[in-house]
Amino acid sequence: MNFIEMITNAGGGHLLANAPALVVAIPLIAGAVAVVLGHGKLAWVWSVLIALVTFGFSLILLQSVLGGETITYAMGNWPAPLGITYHIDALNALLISLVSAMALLALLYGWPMVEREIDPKKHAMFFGTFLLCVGGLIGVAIAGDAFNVFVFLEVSSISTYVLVAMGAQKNRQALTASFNYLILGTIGATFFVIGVGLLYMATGTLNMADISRILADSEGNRVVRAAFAFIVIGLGLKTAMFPLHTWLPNAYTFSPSMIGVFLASTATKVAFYILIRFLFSVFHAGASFETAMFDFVLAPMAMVAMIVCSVQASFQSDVRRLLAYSSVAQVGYMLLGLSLGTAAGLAAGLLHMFNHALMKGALFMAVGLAGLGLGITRVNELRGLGKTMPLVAAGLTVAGLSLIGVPLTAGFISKYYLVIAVLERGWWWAVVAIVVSSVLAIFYVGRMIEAMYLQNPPTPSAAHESDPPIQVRSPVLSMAALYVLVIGSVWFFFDPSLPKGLADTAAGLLIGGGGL
Amino acid sequence: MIDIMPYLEILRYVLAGALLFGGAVFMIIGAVGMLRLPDFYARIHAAGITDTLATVMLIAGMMLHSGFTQTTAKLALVAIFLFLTSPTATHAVANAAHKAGLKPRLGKVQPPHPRDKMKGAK
Amino acid sequence: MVDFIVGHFNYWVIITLMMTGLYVIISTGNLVKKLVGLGVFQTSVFQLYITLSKVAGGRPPIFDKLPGYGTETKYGAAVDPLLGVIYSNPLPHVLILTAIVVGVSTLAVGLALVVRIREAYGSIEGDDIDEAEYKIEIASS
Amino acid sequence: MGLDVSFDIFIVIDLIIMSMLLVVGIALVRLNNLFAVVMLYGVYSLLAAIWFVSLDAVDVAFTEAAVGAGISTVLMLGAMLLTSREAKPTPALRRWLSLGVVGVTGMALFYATFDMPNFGDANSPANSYVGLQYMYDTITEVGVPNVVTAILASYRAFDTFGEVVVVLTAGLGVMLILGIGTTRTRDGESPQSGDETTQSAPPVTTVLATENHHIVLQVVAKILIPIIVLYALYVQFHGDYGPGGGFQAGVIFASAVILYSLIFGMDETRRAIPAKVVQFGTALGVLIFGGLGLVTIAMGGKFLDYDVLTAADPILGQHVGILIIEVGVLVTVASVMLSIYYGFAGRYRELKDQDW
Repeated sequence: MNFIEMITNAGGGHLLANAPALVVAIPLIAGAVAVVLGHGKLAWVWSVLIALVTFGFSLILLQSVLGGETITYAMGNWPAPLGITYHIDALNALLISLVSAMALLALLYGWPMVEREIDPKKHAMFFGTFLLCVGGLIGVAIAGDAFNVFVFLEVSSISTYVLVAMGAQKNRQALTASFNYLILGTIGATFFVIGVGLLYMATGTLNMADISRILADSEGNRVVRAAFAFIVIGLGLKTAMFPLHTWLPNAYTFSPSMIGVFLASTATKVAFYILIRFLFSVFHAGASFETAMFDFVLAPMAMVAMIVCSVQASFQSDVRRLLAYSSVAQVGYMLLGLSLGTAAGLAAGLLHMFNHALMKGALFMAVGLAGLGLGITRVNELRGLGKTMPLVAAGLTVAGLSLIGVPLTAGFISKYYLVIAVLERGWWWAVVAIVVSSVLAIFYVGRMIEAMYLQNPPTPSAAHESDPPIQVRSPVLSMAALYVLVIGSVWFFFDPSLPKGLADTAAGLLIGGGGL
Repeated sequence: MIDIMPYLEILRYVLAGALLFGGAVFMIIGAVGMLRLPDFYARIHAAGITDTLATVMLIAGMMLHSGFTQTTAKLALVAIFLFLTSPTATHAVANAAHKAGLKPRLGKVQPPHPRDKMKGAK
Repeated sequence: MVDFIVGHFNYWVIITLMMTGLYVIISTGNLVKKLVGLGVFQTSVFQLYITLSKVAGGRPPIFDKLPGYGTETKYGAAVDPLLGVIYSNPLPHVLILTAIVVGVSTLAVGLALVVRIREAYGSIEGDDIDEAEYKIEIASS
Repeated sequence: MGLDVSFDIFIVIDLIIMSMLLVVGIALVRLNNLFAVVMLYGVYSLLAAIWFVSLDAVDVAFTEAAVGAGISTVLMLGAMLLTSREAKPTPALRRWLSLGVVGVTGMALFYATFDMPNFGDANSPANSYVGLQYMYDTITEVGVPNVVTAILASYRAFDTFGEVVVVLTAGLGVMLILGIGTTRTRDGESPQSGDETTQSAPPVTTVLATENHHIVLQVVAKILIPIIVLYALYVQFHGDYGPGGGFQAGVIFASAVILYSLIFGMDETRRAIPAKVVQFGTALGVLIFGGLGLVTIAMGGKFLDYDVLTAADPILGQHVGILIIEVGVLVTVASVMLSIYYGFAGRYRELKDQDW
């Protein structure tokens, strides 16, 4: 084969046909390249470039599944049960785009933070690890093979532990946070492996579509039920499902700012996605065992999470920890949608997942910028931010309102659909839980807004005389990234057709016939 | 002339069995020694039996058992490797103990271990 | 009945071992011992996969001699066409090879964290660390 | 289905090893001396490896022995030397709580065992569907006698790619968390004896090397290290035909270097293999592996589709592909193991005699 032919091959539709593999392989390979590059800023530019390319490929995938089609890609050209396949449909195309877009935004946002928080000698390896994390998350989202999910779950998890630990330069608690995350995350992954092993024992295959087909034919036996329980608990740990969420608050609070943004908007979402994929596509949600699990375990836990963690958020003094507890509460909303077991509920849960990624990303970005400019970490230190950093405060406010679910923000849309789905099922008590949780959200977001706009900025004390308190630098790129998300949080109120359409298509596929 | 080969073959298996059995016996003796001997330096001798004599006997037995095959060649290599490493490892362990100031037990009266002494103080 | 017990004994032992590992992880406050427990837990899961792959009277899934490829013949059970041997199932072996590597990677990162935690706090007992942080929290507020 | 006699003996062996594993596992729970716990973990891994051999999983046994009983134990010992020796006993309340959690989990699994296939059942779904298909297809499609290698490096090569990336991540993680190539003493540690030595304490390995006690070790090591490297290469290139492959070879290669460093000192080792080279190597393996994937795409195939590598003979293409990715695995694994070792060794203060 001559060189010119190779180029033409590579340049044409062939490249697009290989997009599913490339969207994962490119960040992973580029992560290794970033390590070789060595130079910090260069590695950052390289990472941005790669994130852009990855985002491009994910848009290609999104484009090709908009109409409800599915793509199957066989790795190494080995057919399904023998080889590893990738499976892309409306459900995960949305998620892949979300992850790659958030990676891009986090990178654009993150340079000033990284410059300040990470030792310059470690920048190249830091960005390398970040790219590996992105590749791992996309790999989980796209995989059609149960064991491959585990491998990429570990790629993303191990890199996440490392990235969280990098906050140690700021605060040594990052180390213990990372260690606890490592222990619980590994227990979760191991439970997942046990579940996959039991599934393999019962079906003899690892391909998710194949498992689904075999399980549909046979009556579920005890092995399959145990597999179900282990997979739910394992992925529940990664999703921060209510009693299993203890790793999350510290991990989000003490990680470097850029990582906090990225994790808050992607990591639990990917785990949530793979949970949905297993619950609805691999197992069949109709089985009585599963329905019982949904009604009596998942739904109550979701509601407890919504209320308890909102209360906990209200009492936090650290802004990022407040947001982290709120994240666990928001996972509760998503799980509530899932546990309804109806297409409407699932769609609402997915929509909320999307919207929550936008607003939580924006909130963490705004807090990070406030921290960069004024060294703010606590809620009471936010006072007067409306005057000292008006743009950041405005972004924080809009995203916060979206978190509450105020009309004119995207958060309203998903909560609205969730309430409708819950009422369809006749669970009026779940509506009560949603309302209570939203009121609590008003309280904890209100604390921040009140501090920012109704209190006066602190007068520069003698100790901080040397710092420039008012003329804080707000890096342009970081602000731009923040406002992309803030505008997104408003935009998807007026035009929710893209995420809503995809969520509906995905829910239809999942409820309809497995969707694999 | 008597065909000697079948007898040799039988003898080979008998010898192999004897060697394997002997190796196993020495292994057990070594293990008992590890448990029963009074102090570290004495125990090293017991460990030395399992490391060298027992292992070599076992390998020799296995070589005889497998006959003239690739396995025998591999076993021979393993034997050479063990011949080099086992004594060295024992030496390193004894040396480390010596450097750490561990004294052999000489008389009948054993001075209390520092750790036990501390326990008594509490 | 005997068949059932002999056929399931391995599973029960493996489950016990798994739970031993899990117990060590949850119960101990010592970070190194936690990681040891994690190792035991994971190793037992590997055993679950491997016990699954055993076929009675089987051999390791490595062909002694490679038959000429390109022939169209399909063979009965997992039997080497030249030797007529049963082989054990290779797929779980492959999965566990991957899982072992993933396990040691996690362990390395975990131990690195332990070393840093010890440097930062002077202890590797979870309780001591929590106490130290609690004191700081009280002092700052 | 009756079991044949050899299987009966096999079951006896199985029972013995299983009981030994149980004893070690329970001892692990009860002991609080970390040194004993770590050594027992090594024993546990080694027993597991032996058990894997008896269950025909020779590749797994090889890896478990090299990783579980080798690298993991060494890493744990290293971390333990840097931290402390004794674990605090668990408070009773936590013990009962943990027992509850473990009990529930165990019951769930125990409940599942009643529908599990018998041990050794050839007709269980696991052993009769995809796993069996590999045995049929490997001969004609990949042409490698070791079916495990064929699956690992070809059918499920993408898993292996993920695995290599995990290894790279771990290497990066240790380098980011502990640093690489720096020797530093612990700060904030009150030196109990010899205040002058702690200021500029060389790594422990250097201290060992300067003592003439080690002349025996040095002579033997000089003979052994080349043999170990040779053996690593054998394991690497014989992986198609017998147990072995890039991962095991990488670990063995790294252990040769670690042995060298233990006996001749860290500084010597850094001179021979500088930290920069190790760092580059960690990435290089992934680049080789991933690069091959990109090449196969450029040549008109799918990611890691080795058939396209040689137009005429797909089997030859498979061989070439497996060879290349195994080299990638070797490079990354060996480098990462070394980088982890450098990371830990760089943290050692001088070991005092009372530390032993």
